Amino acid sequence: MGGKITCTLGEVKNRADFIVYWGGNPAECHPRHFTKYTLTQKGRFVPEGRKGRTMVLVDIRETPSAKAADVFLQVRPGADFEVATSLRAIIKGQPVDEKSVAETGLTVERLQDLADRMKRARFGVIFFGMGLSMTRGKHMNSAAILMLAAEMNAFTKFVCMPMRGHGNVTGSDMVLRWTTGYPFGINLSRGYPRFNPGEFSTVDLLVRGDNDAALILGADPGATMPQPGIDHLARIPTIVLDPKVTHTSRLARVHITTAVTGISAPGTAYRMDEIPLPLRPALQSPYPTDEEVIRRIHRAVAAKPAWFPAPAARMAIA
Amino acid sequence: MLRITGGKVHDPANGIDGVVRDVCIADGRIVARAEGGRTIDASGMVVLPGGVDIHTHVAGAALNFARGMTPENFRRAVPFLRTPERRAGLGGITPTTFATGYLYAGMGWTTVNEAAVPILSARHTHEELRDIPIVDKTTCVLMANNEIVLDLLEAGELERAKHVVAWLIWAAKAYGVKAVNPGGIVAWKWGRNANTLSAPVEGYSKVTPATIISSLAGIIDELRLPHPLHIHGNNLGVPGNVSTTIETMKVLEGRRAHLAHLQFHAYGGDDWGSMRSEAAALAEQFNARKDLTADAGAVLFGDALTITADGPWQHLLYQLTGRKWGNVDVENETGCGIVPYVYKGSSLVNAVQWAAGLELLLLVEDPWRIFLTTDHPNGGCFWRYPELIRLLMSADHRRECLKQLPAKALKRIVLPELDRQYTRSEIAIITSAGPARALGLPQKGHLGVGADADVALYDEGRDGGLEFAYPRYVIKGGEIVVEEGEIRAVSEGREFIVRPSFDEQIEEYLRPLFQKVYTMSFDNYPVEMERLARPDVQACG
Amino acid sequence: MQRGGVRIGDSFAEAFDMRASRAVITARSRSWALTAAQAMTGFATSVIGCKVEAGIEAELAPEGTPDGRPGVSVLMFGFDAEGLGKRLLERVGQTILTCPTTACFDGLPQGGERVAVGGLLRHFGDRYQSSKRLDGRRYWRIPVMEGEFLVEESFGVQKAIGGGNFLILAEDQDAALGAAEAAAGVMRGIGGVVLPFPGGIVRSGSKVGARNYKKMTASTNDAYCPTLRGRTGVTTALPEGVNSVLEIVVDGLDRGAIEKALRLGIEAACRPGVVEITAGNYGGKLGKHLFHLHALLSE
Amino acid sequence: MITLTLREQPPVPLEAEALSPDVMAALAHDAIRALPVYLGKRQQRVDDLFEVAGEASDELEIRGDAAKVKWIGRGMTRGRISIVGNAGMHLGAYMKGGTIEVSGNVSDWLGAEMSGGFIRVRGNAGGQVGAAYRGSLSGMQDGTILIGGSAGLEVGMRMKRGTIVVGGLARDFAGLQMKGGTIVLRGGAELRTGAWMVRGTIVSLTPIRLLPTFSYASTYNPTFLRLYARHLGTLGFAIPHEDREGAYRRYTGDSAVPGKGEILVWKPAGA
Repeated sequence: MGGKITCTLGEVKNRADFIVYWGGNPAECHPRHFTKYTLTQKGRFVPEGRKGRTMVLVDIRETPSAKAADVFLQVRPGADFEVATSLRAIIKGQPVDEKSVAETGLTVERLQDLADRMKRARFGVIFFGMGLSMTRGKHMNSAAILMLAAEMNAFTKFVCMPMRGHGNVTGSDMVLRWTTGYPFGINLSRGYPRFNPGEFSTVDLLVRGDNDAALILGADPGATMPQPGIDHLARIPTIVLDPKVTHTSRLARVHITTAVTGISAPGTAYRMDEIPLPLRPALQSPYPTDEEVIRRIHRAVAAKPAWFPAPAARMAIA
Repeated sequence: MLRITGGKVHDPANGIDGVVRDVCIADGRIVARAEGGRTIDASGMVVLPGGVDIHTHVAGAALNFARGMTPENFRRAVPFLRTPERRAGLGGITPTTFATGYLYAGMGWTTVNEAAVPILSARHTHEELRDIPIVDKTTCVLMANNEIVLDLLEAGELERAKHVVAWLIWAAKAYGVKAVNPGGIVAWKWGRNANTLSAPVEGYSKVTPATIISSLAGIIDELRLPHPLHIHGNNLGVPGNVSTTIETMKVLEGRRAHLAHLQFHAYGGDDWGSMRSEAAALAEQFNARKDLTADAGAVLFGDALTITADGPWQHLLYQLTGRKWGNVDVENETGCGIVPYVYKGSSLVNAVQWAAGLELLLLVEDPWRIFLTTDHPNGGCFWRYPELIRLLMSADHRRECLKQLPAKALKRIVLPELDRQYTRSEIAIITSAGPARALGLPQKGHLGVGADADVALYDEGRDGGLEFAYPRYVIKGGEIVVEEGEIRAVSEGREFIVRPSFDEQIEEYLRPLFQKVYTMSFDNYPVEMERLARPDVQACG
Repeated sequence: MQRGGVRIGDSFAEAFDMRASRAVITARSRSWALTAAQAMTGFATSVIGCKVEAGIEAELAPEGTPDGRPGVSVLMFGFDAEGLGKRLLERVGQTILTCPTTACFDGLPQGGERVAVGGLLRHFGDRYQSSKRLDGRRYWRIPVMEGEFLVEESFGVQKAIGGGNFLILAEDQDAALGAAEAAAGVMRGIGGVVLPFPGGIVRSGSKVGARNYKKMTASTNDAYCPTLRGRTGVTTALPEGVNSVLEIVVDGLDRGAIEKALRLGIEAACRPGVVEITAGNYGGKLGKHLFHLHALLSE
Repeated sequence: MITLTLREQPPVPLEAEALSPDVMAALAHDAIRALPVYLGKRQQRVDDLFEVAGEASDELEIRGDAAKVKWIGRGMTRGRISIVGNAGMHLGAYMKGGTIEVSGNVSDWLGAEMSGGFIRVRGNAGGQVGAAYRGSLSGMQDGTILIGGSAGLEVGMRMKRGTIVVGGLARDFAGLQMKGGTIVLRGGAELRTGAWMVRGTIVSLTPIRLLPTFSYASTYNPTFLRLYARHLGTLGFAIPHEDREGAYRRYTGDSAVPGKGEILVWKPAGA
């Protein structure tokens, strides 16, 4: 029923003898992943390095990462959920329908072979990328991988880890969790945090046009958002904080140039495995940091007549 | 300047037991007398030193992982609406940081010990602690599965191990050391466990859980940390584990140690069907060991969330509940498992657990050595402590609750025969004076001159035993933070840390090792002092 | 009192408190529903020897059944809910579960007490069974070779009355049987009652205990046996000219239904060749419910 | 009867859990007008946005385009709400009893985690009909949801009991992680129907694509379906069930769980 079985990257480096990349192209998107953590690294319990590890790539096309892989499974676009779900059945010795497996571009034999290899592993890991979470099925595709990894622990040690996009996505996720209890898709309009992806998540909010202002920090939705969302951003007062002019700044009312965090501004960045790294600025910047700007905006807002929710704003707990 | 007058003062550390006298406060501390300033008329109230929680999980990577896993708990949680004093937040099973401060203070607790910090993510833990207002904090770092330390023990290099441990404590900016399932997590990283104290740990030939426990306890004593080794023993939660617990106590012979959440280590029987409470036998052994302290880790019926560095136990629990399961293994150091759980009065196993916690609290004779905890959020939430206090203070209330248990359970426990009722002063000991002493915080847990002015005022005999649920006033560091039961002012808490002495050269030993086994650069590993909110370095020895 | 030239004895039928359940049996065809119902109500003439009394109450048109198939409603009578539950379980298990295309539903959803039927029969499904809940009622689907057997989780039980009766005293066997058949015919059409005996007719009326065999709890009703007229020790209850007697026994869900059945039955039985119609009783000492024939007929 | 007429569609979502018979049944006209609703973060009065007529009644009628009005009938236990027009998210969420009728379309989370009552939508519904909220162990516990038109993603996600009928096409993941109850898809569904289902029944009257983890069992007309046919027939939804019309192909799964759920796909005679 959900959950997540994972570890820090050092565990992969030191122990993993079986590595699956699913719906990602690390060779191009996370080039240092192979060398630093997973494949070629000599690990404490994998002294031979690359020779001591088996790599499997599951993807819809033969990317450069395929060359690095010992096994490449090419899945038809949009069939990841079917494949992962079939694997969940196969590792438990449950039946799957040959014909519909064939529709995924793979065969029961190949899946059985993968399942056997996974069970033979001492320490297995699955990295799954945007290719999964951004295609049809979205969070359920990720959920399928998470379940598969969790259930593999009935046979051997297995973990999994999402390959997040660029920027400090994990960082915002972490801070929101300890301050509001929820990782994203949060609404504070009733005076306390509420969570509902699909209702409160940014893209859905903008596409439905549910908000009447926007403050954009460390992101460029103007480049990635569906058109209706972009149109809405242009319609409402939008403020962008960014070191450079982005697609979003072009349609925003206000763009504030800020120092580049990590280069000319200090802070903390979280790795994909939720380990915090201190950022030590190497350069001076003429621009204020994001934090300074936000603090100043906050001070200005605080000077205005304050808004506080009435106790009645608390929804009865159902 | 503040004067609390007319209240019945319970200050067991100074031998004051319900005497009406003034408590005077100046500059955040208790003073002999205070001229001018505000006076609180405390007549009809009892006055206790602020509560000290010696074992809780309120911040850090694991807890934050759990938060992300359980939105359903937050939906059912009590919301904290934004007010001029308070920030928005959510209570519930794993409260958000701000809510955590409000809930502890709102109950009269003013110091908490976050009991499980991986060094690798200590920076994160401190970030969260900074956002827990009002209460002061200490932390324990996880060490009993640290492979660098274990390798040194394997090689018999105890002296170097000592310096490494000291360096690690300082690197994490921690206060104490916690040993969780010694050797078991190392084994779990291969999907196994460490069930026998005398058997070598998976991947080692000499090191056993026993050697880990005794060596670490020895090192902590040599480093003269204010708080002894904080131990979560092997075989937590498993029927028949009492033998492991008693063996652990033998291994600790001659050393100080604190045994965490003893209830989870007090079971007899061979399986879930035959499980029974062995609290009586355990308490008898424990009573004879003046060098040990323990906290109850009591269980309350209802929702909980098991979150522990004990990975294998969590996998078992996941298989038993078939619900959610989270697990994070931390390179070279530890791991952590998370499984939401509901304790049901109708369940034989849960009933035995519920009774075992109370039995320990009632059968351990010296209140200065057993403390009130639920191993929050494992056995129940910290904000339910008042329910626990009521159970300890009223044998009649316990009998009422016993009626709800399955008849079968009554044969597996001794609780029905126990008539002991805690006095208010004894409550003050197990919730404040005792844990403060065990943590080695001389400025906490009492109202003597020079102590931190952390004081809780409760209406005497308020609604049916729940008198400790709603303090009328809570004073933290001399500031009135709760007044008429409402959070009125929100102060920042301090963080107590220690700097045990170590040979600086140890870094030269660690640096190359680090590049080999870690994925973080050596220089990024230690937490910078400026990461901490109001750090307060305590002396060792 | 006279009816159609037949004397109505100034007597009363003595009946007893019982508990009843109603099973609605449906099947692919009317004939399979009937076959199942007949099997279920077989060997259920008297609680004394069969532990239960049962009969077919009515045939139901498709629109009158829960699943829209032809059906039959069956009434079963026992002394208490527990016993009745056991009998239901046995009979549904042995005669409905086994019978092609049938399904079995509770016909007394309002019944005060409830007894588990599908709730226990489901174990035949060996964990392959599954349940469905609709409109607050729960049904079990038990996989069988032919397909699926659908049976309701529990059946309602209500208070009922057993042992309503009357006796047809006739000149000869032909007249007695003709009158009894006519009576049973009309009574079968009445809702809320069943005639548990073969064809609805009893020829072996009984008395409590026995004169000569101490062990017998019931024995032949000598006072009404024409062949024993004049035998020493027998005080016959039969008027002159009566040479054959048949009894109609009726169990029903309530007093009203039994009264109606007795009235219509007696009226139908008043035919040439019938000398008198009277009723069997134990002097009112055993049963709670007395049906005075004169009162019945004068309504 | 109480009638609320929305003057104009609000610029941002309006949260209005006070729009429920449980809240209004005992209130006088002025009290109803003064009930709090939330326009974004601003607390407002019902009469700031609605024309209000009537008082103290179990019958509530809402008129106008309420597509951005959320939480109508939240946790209601009694009475009747009729919405002439559209309704926003969470309509009838946590509902325990009573009736909701909608003439237009509704948004996501219709009847989410409801435990009783009856909801009928003439138009289309959004996603997560009768579903569990994120993280919850189970969705609707009982009750009935009838949708005349189409439905969005994750219809009946983690539902435990009760009945959902979708007249038109349902999108992906209908019956996701279903634990019990019955979903009838008259217009079929897109992909991954019954994914990870543990128990329960999904009936599709049009052919659907099945996951590899469902296996064919047999073809028949289950007797229990006749009960549903009769029940839903009276509510205007016909379900075929006679041998002469055709029969259902029964698939069991999801073997990934492994689960003992069933998907019944109608196969007309001669097809």
